[in-house]
Amino acid sequence: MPQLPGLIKGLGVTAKTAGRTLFPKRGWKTLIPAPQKGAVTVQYPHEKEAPPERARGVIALHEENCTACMLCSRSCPDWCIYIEGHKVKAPPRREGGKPRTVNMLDRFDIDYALCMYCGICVEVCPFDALFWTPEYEYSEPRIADLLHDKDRLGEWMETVPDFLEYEAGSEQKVRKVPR
Amino acid sequence: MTDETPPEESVVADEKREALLADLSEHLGENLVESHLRPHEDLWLRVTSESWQDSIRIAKSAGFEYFGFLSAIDWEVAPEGRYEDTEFDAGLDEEDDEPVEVDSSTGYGGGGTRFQILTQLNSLSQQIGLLLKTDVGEDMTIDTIRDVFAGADWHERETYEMFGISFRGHPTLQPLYLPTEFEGHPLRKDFPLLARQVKPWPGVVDIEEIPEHLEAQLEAEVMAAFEANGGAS
Amino acid sequence: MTATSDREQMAYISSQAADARVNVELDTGDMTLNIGPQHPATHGTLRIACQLDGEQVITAEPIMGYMHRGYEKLCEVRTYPQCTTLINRIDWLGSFANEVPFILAAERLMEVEAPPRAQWIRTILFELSRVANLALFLGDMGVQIGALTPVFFAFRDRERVLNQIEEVTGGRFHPNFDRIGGLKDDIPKGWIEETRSVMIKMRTFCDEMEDLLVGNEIFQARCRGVGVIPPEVALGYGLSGANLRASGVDWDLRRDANPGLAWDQVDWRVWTHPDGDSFARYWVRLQETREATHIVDQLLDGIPSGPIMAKVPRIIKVPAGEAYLSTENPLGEMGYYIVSKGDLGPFRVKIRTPSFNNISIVPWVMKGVYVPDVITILGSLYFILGDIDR
Amino acid sequence: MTTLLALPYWQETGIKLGLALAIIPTTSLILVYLFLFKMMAFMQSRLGPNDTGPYGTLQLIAEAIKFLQKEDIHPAQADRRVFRMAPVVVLASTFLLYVVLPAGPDAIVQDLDTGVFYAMAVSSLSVLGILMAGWSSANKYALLGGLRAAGQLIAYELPLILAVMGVVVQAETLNLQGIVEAQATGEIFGFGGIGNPFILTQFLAFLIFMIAAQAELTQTPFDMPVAETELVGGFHIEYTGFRFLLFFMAEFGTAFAFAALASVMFLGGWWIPGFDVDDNILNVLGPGVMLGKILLISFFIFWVRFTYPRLREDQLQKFAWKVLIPLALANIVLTGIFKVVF
Repeated sequence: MPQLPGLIKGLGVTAKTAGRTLFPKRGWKTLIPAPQKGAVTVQYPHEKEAPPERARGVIALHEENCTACMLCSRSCPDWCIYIEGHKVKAPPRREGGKPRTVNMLDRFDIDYALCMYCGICVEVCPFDALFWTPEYEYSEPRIADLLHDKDRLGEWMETVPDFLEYEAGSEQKVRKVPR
Repeated sequence: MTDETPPEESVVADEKREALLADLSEHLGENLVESHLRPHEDLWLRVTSESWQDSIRIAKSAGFEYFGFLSAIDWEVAPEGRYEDTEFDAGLDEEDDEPVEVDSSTGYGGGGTRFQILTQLNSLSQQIGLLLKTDVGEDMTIDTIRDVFAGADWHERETYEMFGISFRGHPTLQPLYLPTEFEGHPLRKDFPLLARQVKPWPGVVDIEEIPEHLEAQLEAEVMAAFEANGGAS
Repeated sequence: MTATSDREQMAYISSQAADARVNVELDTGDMTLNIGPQHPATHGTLRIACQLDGEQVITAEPIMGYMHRGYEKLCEVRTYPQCTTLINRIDWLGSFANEVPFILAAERLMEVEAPPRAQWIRTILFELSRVANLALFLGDMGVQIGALTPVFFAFRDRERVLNQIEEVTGGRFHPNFDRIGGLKDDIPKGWIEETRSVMIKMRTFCDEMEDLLVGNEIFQARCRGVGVIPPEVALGYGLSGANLRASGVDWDLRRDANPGLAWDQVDWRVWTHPDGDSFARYWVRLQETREATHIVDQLLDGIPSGPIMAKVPRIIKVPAGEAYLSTENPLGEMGYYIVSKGDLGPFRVKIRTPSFNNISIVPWVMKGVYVPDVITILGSLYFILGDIDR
Repeated sequence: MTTLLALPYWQETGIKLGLALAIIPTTSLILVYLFLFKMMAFMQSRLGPNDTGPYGTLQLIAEAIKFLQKEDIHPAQADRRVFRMAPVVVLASTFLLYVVLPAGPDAIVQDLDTGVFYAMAVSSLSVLGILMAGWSSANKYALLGGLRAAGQLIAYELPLILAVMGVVVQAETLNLQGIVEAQATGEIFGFGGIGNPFILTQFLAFLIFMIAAQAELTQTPFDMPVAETELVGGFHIEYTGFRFLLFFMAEFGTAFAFAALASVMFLGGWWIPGFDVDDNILNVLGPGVMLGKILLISFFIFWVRFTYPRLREDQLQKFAWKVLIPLALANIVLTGIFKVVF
């Protein structure tokens, strides 16, 4: 078979794509144009693409688990986590025990203007206090508002998705999100 | 002359690189100062700075005709570390409380000067890489190898602006990245990293302790609440 | 006199002679044209100062540094895990591939080895970044020489690959997923099947590009014989990746210096092209993209089970020593020379990026070409600004 | 020919002038929306503008308002007077082109006897405007773009005219209405059922005309004068706001006009093949028929534009002088021979 000239082939590719975009439906509906369905773009403010569960959108803080151990702040490459705390006395765990000294979190700020979304803080946290959530809509007109305090970070907690199950052959344990 | 680290444990000897080392030391002769071999990984050769260009030429004629990169190393220890808290910086952790001794040696192949030039060449036929080093003396000048490997042109310019090492015979030794009015050589260890200097390390903050005079009082309050609750926290 | 400068001189003399002929008749002055730093063809902030005679380039000198971020310096004040997140941003299109050589070099110094499952997943993600990166090139090359549509196809289909990467790593461009001793996490359920279907789509994309561009006579007229780089020049300038292979040098670090990833477990071939022109570079990259999808397919079939993390201390201190390790990244050979002094962070990191070497040939290859060819050559050399400037 | 409405001369002229003034924005709007926005989007798996108005139809109006709001900037070194005049000259060329385009037996602004000649002459005026824009912008990219445009438009004017010559020889008239008539009444080897659209007998001329028109319109694959990825917009790099809008409108207005010329000369213009319709009805239906044919031809123009890469300037010149012009000349000779023999 003689080769079609590349110029014609090229026209064919674009025409085919246009056809697929305009008439994505199959079967008897073939001739109904439905570009909304055929196009790959997502009409952002009207419809939203759901990011995958593991997407690093914003960091949520589970305050009860935080012991203000400073590990996240110290391992942050951008120095964008600010923690302040003080020690308080807490009741003993069981009857007859002595009162314990625990750390109380006063301030836990993440400056998202500086954050580079590496996730090291979430990883080093030994007490499961930090989680990624795929939420991404928190832009601010003023850069200073990107500094999220611990209440704001706590609000993200309800958007944290469950950890995904693993593919066969994995030896990892599926972690649980504290609710 | 050659200080070859014998393969530790029962590693299979790296015959390919050993043969290469023998071959090259014969070719380089007096030029070769020291060598180091990590079996199955890499081979380092340190040559005299006077013979830098010649040694590269010899290496090229020995089959190393694929240029990798050229750069320099500043062996001085940075005065400010990582600009973090010193204890944490020194690598303290729970297991060992001893701060790690900062090593002041000058890496594989040794060296007597603060700055060293480092270049990497590859041999396609032998499928092997070679790292060549040389010391940079007080005059901070070394021969260019641009005539041997045209690709070294930009690498030398980069090294020139980042470390302040001049290359004798390089026709266009101008800054590559930095603006012309920039002062200083950023990759030298004593060049301060402003981004880290203008801001205190947030990790240095300590948890506020309970004031001693309040401790007993707080403890009593907590216990009272605890008992009032019927022992449930 | 070496072959390089010989050829260089010949090219220069011939271009000068051509100029002289024109100049005698018309006595035209030269014009300096700054292509960039804000120019669509430099996709980033590269500036090429061209000395023009009419539309013919007499000299072209790339001027860069507009995006220099000093990563080598920044690495010196960071710990090893913190470096990983930084070097993600060097070649932002081949994100995961950036991390691998650094981690492997650190692993070499620590003398740990990641378990096989981690190595396989690393290889898969590496090849996926290659597909994502090269797919964009395949489309972008079209837009460089005036075809509007291919780049949209590229963005459309690259998105599918990026989604796959994001589903595992959580980051589309900056995965930060590789760890010394293994990986951060395992792959989620159902991912293998999805990736397979994406790979089929990517092969269709390659076919489309073949019909839309490679076979197109105009594309061939624009690319064939433009920016020819002979193999010995390519080696002298340290060109790597598809640029080197398009000059007929059969050299691929995946095959020739495999640092332990799973490439030797699958059946694939290295593509070369004898011509060394812009068309050859495009063609080699197209074949490589297709080959990468086949590699991924084969790897997906045989992921071994087991842990994904070797035993490493929680706080990573790399023993003193030096190591240079490079891998065949989408753009070419990317290597890290790490000098460690037994600290938490590296003492010195030299980042050998492919684009830096690839672009350093620009002054040589652009003598005597026309202004439109400048764009063709730049496009076909394929650089990422972050990869040049670091 | 009978006139539909018997109007005094000044009223008729007024209506025609008003229509002609309105037609450039309208036509460019149609082309931009249909092809640049929608067809291109579908060819690239996108949706295109779809928020402004139903299916995004009002997008271009929004864009036009955006351009009108923008500041009118002159480069400091620019030759101000020439810089300001350039877009007007380009638009004027487009505007003048519409004068002779027939949309019906009487729906024509001015039925010139030398219509084809006039159209070709007027269309090459635009190169003057482009040169002016390129020169006066005091920008090297604009200068290169302007010079490329000049070289290219001159090179392609020739095959364009030579291709048209074939049609003129066959129709035996330079009048555009006459060419339509000739197609309506013509017959191919004795078969007159569908008349003789010249695309059938003059297919080579049609191809050459379309290729040359593509170059004349600076559409891909011949868009080096604008060449976004090399010259960043070429001759109109320094234009903003309203003046850029003029260039933009002229570009698509001219595309429409050339599609109209092609449909008049090769597809029979306002005439409906195979139907013998009364002139008065044709005066009403004609514009619609014409629009259909124009859209068909513009579809091809833009299809090619969205698919192909662009040639290099020297390749383009070679193509014009070494391929197109000899072919066009051969076409004239062949047409002449056939004209004499049959």
